[in-house]
Amino acid sequence: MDIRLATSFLRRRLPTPLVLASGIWGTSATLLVRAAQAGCGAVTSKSCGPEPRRGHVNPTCLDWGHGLLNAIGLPNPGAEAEVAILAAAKAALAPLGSALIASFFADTVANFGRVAAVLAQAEPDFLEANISCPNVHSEFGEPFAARAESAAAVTAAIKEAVPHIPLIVKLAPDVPDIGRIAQAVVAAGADAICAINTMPGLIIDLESGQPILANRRGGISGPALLPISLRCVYEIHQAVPHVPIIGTGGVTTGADAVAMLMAGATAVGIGSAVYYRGPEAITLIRDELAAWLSSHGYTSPEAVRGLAHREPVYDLPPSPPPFPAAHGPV
Amino acid sequence: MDIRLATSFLRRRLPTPLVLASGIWGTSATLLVRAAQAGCGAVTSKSCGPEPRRGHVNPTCLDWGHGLLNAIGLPNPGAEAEVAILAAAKAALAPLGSALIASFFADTVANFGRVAAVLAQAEPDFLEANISCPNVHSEFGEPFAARAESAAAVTAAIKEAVPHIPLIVKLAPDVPDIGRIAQAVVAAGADAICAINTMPGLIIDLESGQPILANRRGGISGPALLPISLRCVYEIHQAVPHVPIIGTGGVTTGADAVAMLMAGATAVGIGSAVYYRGPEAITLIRDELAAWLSSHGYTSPEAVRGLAHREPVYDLPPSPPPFPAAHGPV
Amino acid sequence: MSAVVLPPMLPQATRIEAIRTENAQTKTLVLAARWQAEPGQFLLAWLPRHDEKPFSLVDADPVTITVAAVGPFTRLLHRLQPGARLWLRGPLGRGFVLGGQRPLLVGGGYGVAPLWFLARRAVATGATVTAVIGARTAADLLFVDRLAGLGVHVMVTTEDGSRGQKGLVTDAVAPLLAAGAVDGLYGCGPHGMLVALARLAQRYGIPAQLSWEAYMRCGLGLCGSCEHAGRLLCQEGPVLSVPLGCQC
Amino acid sequence: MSAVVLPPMLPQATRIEAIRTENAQTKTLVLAARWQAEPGQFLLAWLPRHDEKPFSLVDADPVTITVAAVGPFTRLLHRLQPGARLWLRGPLGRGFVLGGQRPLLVGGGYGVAPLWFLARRAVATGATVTAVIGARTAADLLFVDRLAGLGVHVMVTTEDGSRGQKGLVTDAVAPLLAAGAVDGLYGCGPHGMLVALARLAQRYGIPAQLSWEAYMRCGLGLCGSCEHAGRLLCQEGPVLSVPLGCQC
Ligand SMILES: Cc1cc2nc3c(=O)[nH]c(=O)nc-3n(C[C@H](O)[C@H](O)[C@H](O)COP(=O)(O)OP(=O)(O)OC[C@H]3O[C@@H](n4cnc5c(N)ncnc54)[C@H](O)[C@@H]3O)c2cc1C
Ligand SMILES: Cc1cc2nc3c(=O)[nH]c(=O)nc-3n(C[C@H](O)[C@H](O)[C@H](O)COP(=O)(O)OP(=O)(O)OC[C@H]3O[C@@H](n4cnc5c(N)ncnc54)[C@H](O)[C@@H]3O)c2cc1C
Ligand SMILES: Cc1cc2nc3c(=O)[nH]c(=O)nc-3n(C[C@H](O)[C@H](O)[C@H](O)COP(=O)(O)O)c2cc1C
Ligand SMILES: Cc1cc2nc3c(=O)[nH]c(=O)nc-3n(C[C@H](O)[C@H](O)[C@H](O)COP(=O)(O)O)c2cc1C
Ligand code: FES
Ligand code: FES
Repeated sequence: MDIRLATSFLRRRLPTPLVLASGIWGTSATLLVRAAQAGCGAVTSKSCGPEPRRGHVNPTCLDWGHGLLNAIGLPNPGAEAEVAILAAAKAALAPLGSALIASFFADTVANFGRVAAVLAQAEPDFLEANISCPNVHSEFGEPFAARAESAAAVTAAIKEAVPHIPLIVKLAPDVPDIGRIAQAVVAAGADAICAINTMPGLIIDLESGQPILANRRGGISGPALLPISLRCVYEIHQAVPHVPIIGTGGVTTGADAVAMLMAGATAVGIGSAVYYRGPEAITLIRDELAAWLSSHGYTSPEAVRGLAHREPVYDLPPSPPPFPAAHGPV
Repeated sequence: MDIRLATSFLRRRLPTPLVLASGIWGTSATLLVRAAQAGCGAVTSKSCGPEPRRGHVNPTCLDWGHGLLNAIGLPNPGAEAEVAILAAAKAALAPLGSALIASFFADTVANFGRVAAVLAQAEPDFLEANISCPNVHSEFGEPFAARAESAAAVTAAIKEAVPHIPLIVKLAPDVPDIGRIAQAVVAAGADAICAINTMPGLIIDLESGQPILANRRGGISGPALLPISLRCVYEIHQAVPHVPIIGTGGVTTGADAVAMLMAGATAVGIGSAVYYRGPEAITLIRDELAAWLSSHGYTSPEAVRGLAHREPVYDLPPSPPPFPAAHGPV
Repeated sequence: MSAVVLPPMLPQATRIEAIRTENAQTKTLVLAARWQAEPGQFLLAWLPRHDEKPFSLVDADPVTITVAAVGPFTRLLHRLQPGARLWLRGPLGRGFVLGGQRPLLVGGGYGVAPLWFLARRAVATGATVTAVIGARTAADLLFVDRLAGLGVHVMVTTEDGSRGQKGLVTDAVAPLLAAGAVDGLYGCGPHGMLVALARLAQRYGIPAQLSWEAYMRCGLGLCGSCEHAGRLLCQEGPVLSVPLGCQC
Repeated sequence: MSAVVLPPMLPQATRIEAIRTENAQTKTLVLAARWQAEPGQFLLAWLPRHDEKPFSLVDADPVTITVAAVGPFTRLLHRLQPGARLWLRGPLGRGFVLGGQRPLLVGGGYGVAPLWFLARRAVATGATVTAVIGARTAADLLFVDRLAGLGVHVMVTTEDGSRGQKGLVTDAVAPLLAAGAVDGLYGCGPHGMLVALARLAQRYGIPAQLSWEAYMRCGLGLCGSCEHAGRLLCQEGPVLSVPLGCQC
């Protein structure tokens, strides 16, 4: 069966639904282009902020067996310098047809707007507001993604500063109701959602009794994150059915990408997979996705999108489970 | 080296720091006693509610490769009937010296107090308020553990109804600031914290395109949860340093238990491990914990508790990382 | 930091290859899956968004189950045609462990299903196999002729006497045990029958292995729903030894 | 649903077994760990709550590193005594791949460390090994005598002429390449030296493998911090081939 992986995201054509996740490779035009050549229909730059940042001392990233834990600390050259990187990437990506997503963060609501305005000079295809990095907590207090109110305030400020570039807002998993937060940012003007950022965690070295990351806590990514990201995407799709979602978190195989589409994602983020399977991961996942779709008689990613929300019904409902015996089992 | 695993928890002596987690085996006196005989210093009964509940239709529990996902749906015989199970367990546990923790939930703040008062008839050593089960969401709205205010309200109602039995409040990981919630429940009268309940997740079957659990979403437990539970325990210990914590989540080996103690836990919950390593898991973990402590020159679990919070200092601070190059690397 | 993880055990989609009608309320489904398993082990069969239920293995290669239509899920299974999809988890639990040379197999209702699997294994080892098969009426009997065809000495009891001895399986089992005609008892069927068999086995000091049923939820040995006498049937059963603990 | 997971790669605590002072600012640490690794691969050394930094393997069995004290972390390493603990992740990255029979090894500063490892491998294969070792002064030279003792033809350059030829390593390398005396170039040292070597190798059409440095963060090929010419040194390096892509 002949597969078209091309996907329409906010009316922009992406050669494939795969998106290089922010913070993975996205520190230079060279690496952004490499990801596009490997099979990403869109590539996201490393989040940049208002001022240059050094990031955290090492260790900043660990493999704990079922996933990764990182606290890189958002090192970046600052928005002004970032513009050159983005402009170079935009030009180099044009012949490949892949879209450029410019990711950024800030310390205040107003600064989100200012940084967006600076990055807009490079004319990225999309802006992505990282309001969810768990690793700059102590510095900025609770991430803006933690509450619907703060998430909406940031969104509104960015849309006011840069109304003409579609805005993706990236949400965090460590909230009790991500659907409500998605509704709030959409109401405030977000054009799309990226879900999810990493889940805060901690790993301790027994011999020293110390947290291993210099930042102590970090964000969990990789395989352990997949059921969390699937659940978040599923709930966001229920909450804002018509808003496109970049489903990111733990996607390591083509099968994982299929699950993410079924949960309701329009595009699928790729991050830690390039550690687990090497730089070839992007191409492998693209080919596995195409192979799965064709072997199951689907001609495009759209064909499976949101499938998990269309449930079969039976004329015979299942029996309710029995009440537990009052005095425990025999 | 000779090890004493005996641990003091809220002035109650526990033969070991291992605690059978609620919902694991705790449906009968027989199984609670079996867990104590295997090596649990305290055993927690299955959460019970105001009325008998059937729980969810199957599938209710899955192994997805890096952890489990469950939505059993809190089946229970109801508080009135539960009293008989608890009373039988209390009597049978006495000769073993293991403590009985009675877990319960309710649909309203007032009912938490009522259920506590009913269970108090069985005179359990501790009450554990499960305000964090992610699998009854649709029915009760957001879990009470989602907000500091609701968590505190439940705690206060229980303490008012049953002032004389020490209260453990069990928190959820899907919140942006678990430390603040811990402070709120302690301020409202909680004597100890159990952290954590499962992390909400979703697993989809690709062949049907459907969520596998009948309840669709479920709670992640097992190995994938460990860094999340360690981080939560670490943050709670920072927020309420003098409050004992039962550290629960992903503990599968003695080494995992050591890490949990170092993060600040006084006792360590055991749940999914009895699937991963079979019913012998409790005894294996107890022996591995004792062996690790003695091979490292420690004579008791207390000796390592909170170690991760006592950090070495160096007279030469590390160099700050460099600023990223303005135009990306060479 | 955790070391111990098993391979994922999610339901695997398979197809129905063949269907045989055993009697008015019972069908046997042959599935397009090949496992290694022991008689007495079971699987969980799932229909997406409906229910997931346990069934004893009648064969592992190809995976085969015999299903009595007693409610919604089993009725849906009876509606499925060859080629239809069914999702499986398994093999689960602990099965029968053959010991001795003169096993007695005692089955009631669809409880005969795992015994038919066990009989084939026993005959293959050259054992002298006796089976007592019970049901309400002749029409409800299962596997009687196939067991006989295997060379098993089959005795039948029906409650209405429409075939074989009139009465319950225990009426036929007691004399066999008394006569010392067998050296091990392997039973599967309704709860009451198993309780009676356990009593008989202990009275005559014959080692027994009985396959029990309970409502299963997690299927992983966690939730306690399937407890029987302190054992978790989904993980440590469904076959338990009498007296408990001994593996005859 | 994800299939692919590597074994955990957390820092492993080990102890310093022996320490040798190489020169005023350089010490070699022999550690109580035994790995399988290639010359050119590196490890990450961690001191809890301080920092974690990369060092080339001088030997894998036992794990050995040579450390120049240039700042806080390396100064702390210099203070450690035998028996002290150090935490390691590794071996990481891709090392040198020996090809040809007349390798030329070119090292500057502590860049000689991985070449001393490579030289032992090359000599063991019976290759005719030439080495050009450079430093600022005679006092800064490393491994010269040990390389000679191995039977390697060693040429020395110092910037102040205090030993060997006065000048830079490239002054000694160019004539060797021009004369076609070697069939492969293997270099490690300061950035400027590597750039010059790459130019020479391409001019004389000799395949080269150069070990580059960059500030490393994740060490897992994710963050982009260690990028050199589009390659991630922590995962695809630190050794890269000239021309890029060719594995000579
Ligand atoms: C370990 C194990 C092995 C099993 N092996 C088999 C097997 O090989 N073949 C088979 O047909 N069934 C077997 N069962 C029973 C089977 O799982 C149930 O019959 C099935 O779950 C019924 O589901 P349902 O939705 O069709 O009926 P439900 O609505 O769940 O039950 C319908 C009615 O039948 C009653 N009922 C439930 N189970 C049984 C039963 N086993 N016998 C009689 N009445 C019952 C219920 O109490 C209810 O009143 C096994 C059960 C266990 C625990
Ligand atoms: C792949 C790789 C392999 C390496 N192998 C070795 C090795 O085998 N032996 C070894 O001693 N070092 C090696 N290094 C360099 C080593 O990692 C650094 O010297 C070390 O990180 C310095 O840490 P610090 O805190 O002591 O000094 P920092 O405070 O980090 O640096 C102190 C000063 O020295 C400068 N500096 C940093 N690195 C170097 C350097 N390599 N040479 C000169 N000046 C430097 C810094 O710019 C700063 O000005 C290697 C680096 C990489 C990337
Ligand atoms: C090393 C590393 C650095 C990251 N940096 C960023 C970042 O700068 N901005 C951001 O929004 N997300 C960042 N993330 C989160 C990823 O974009 C992604 O949301 C997360 O890793 C989950 O996807 P994965 O499991 O496929 O890696 C980073 C993740 C990793 C592992
Ligand atoms: C099958 C199952 C049932 C559970 N039931 C309950 C429950 O009734 N009440 C409760 O507070 N927690 C319940 N939990 C959560 C556990 O008590 C524990 O917090 C969680 O599983 C994390 O620990 P683990 O990784 O060691 O399993 C249940 C967990 C599982 C796997
Ligand atoms: S069904 Fe849950 S323990 Fe057996
Ligand atoms: S250090 Fe992060 S990619 Fe190499």
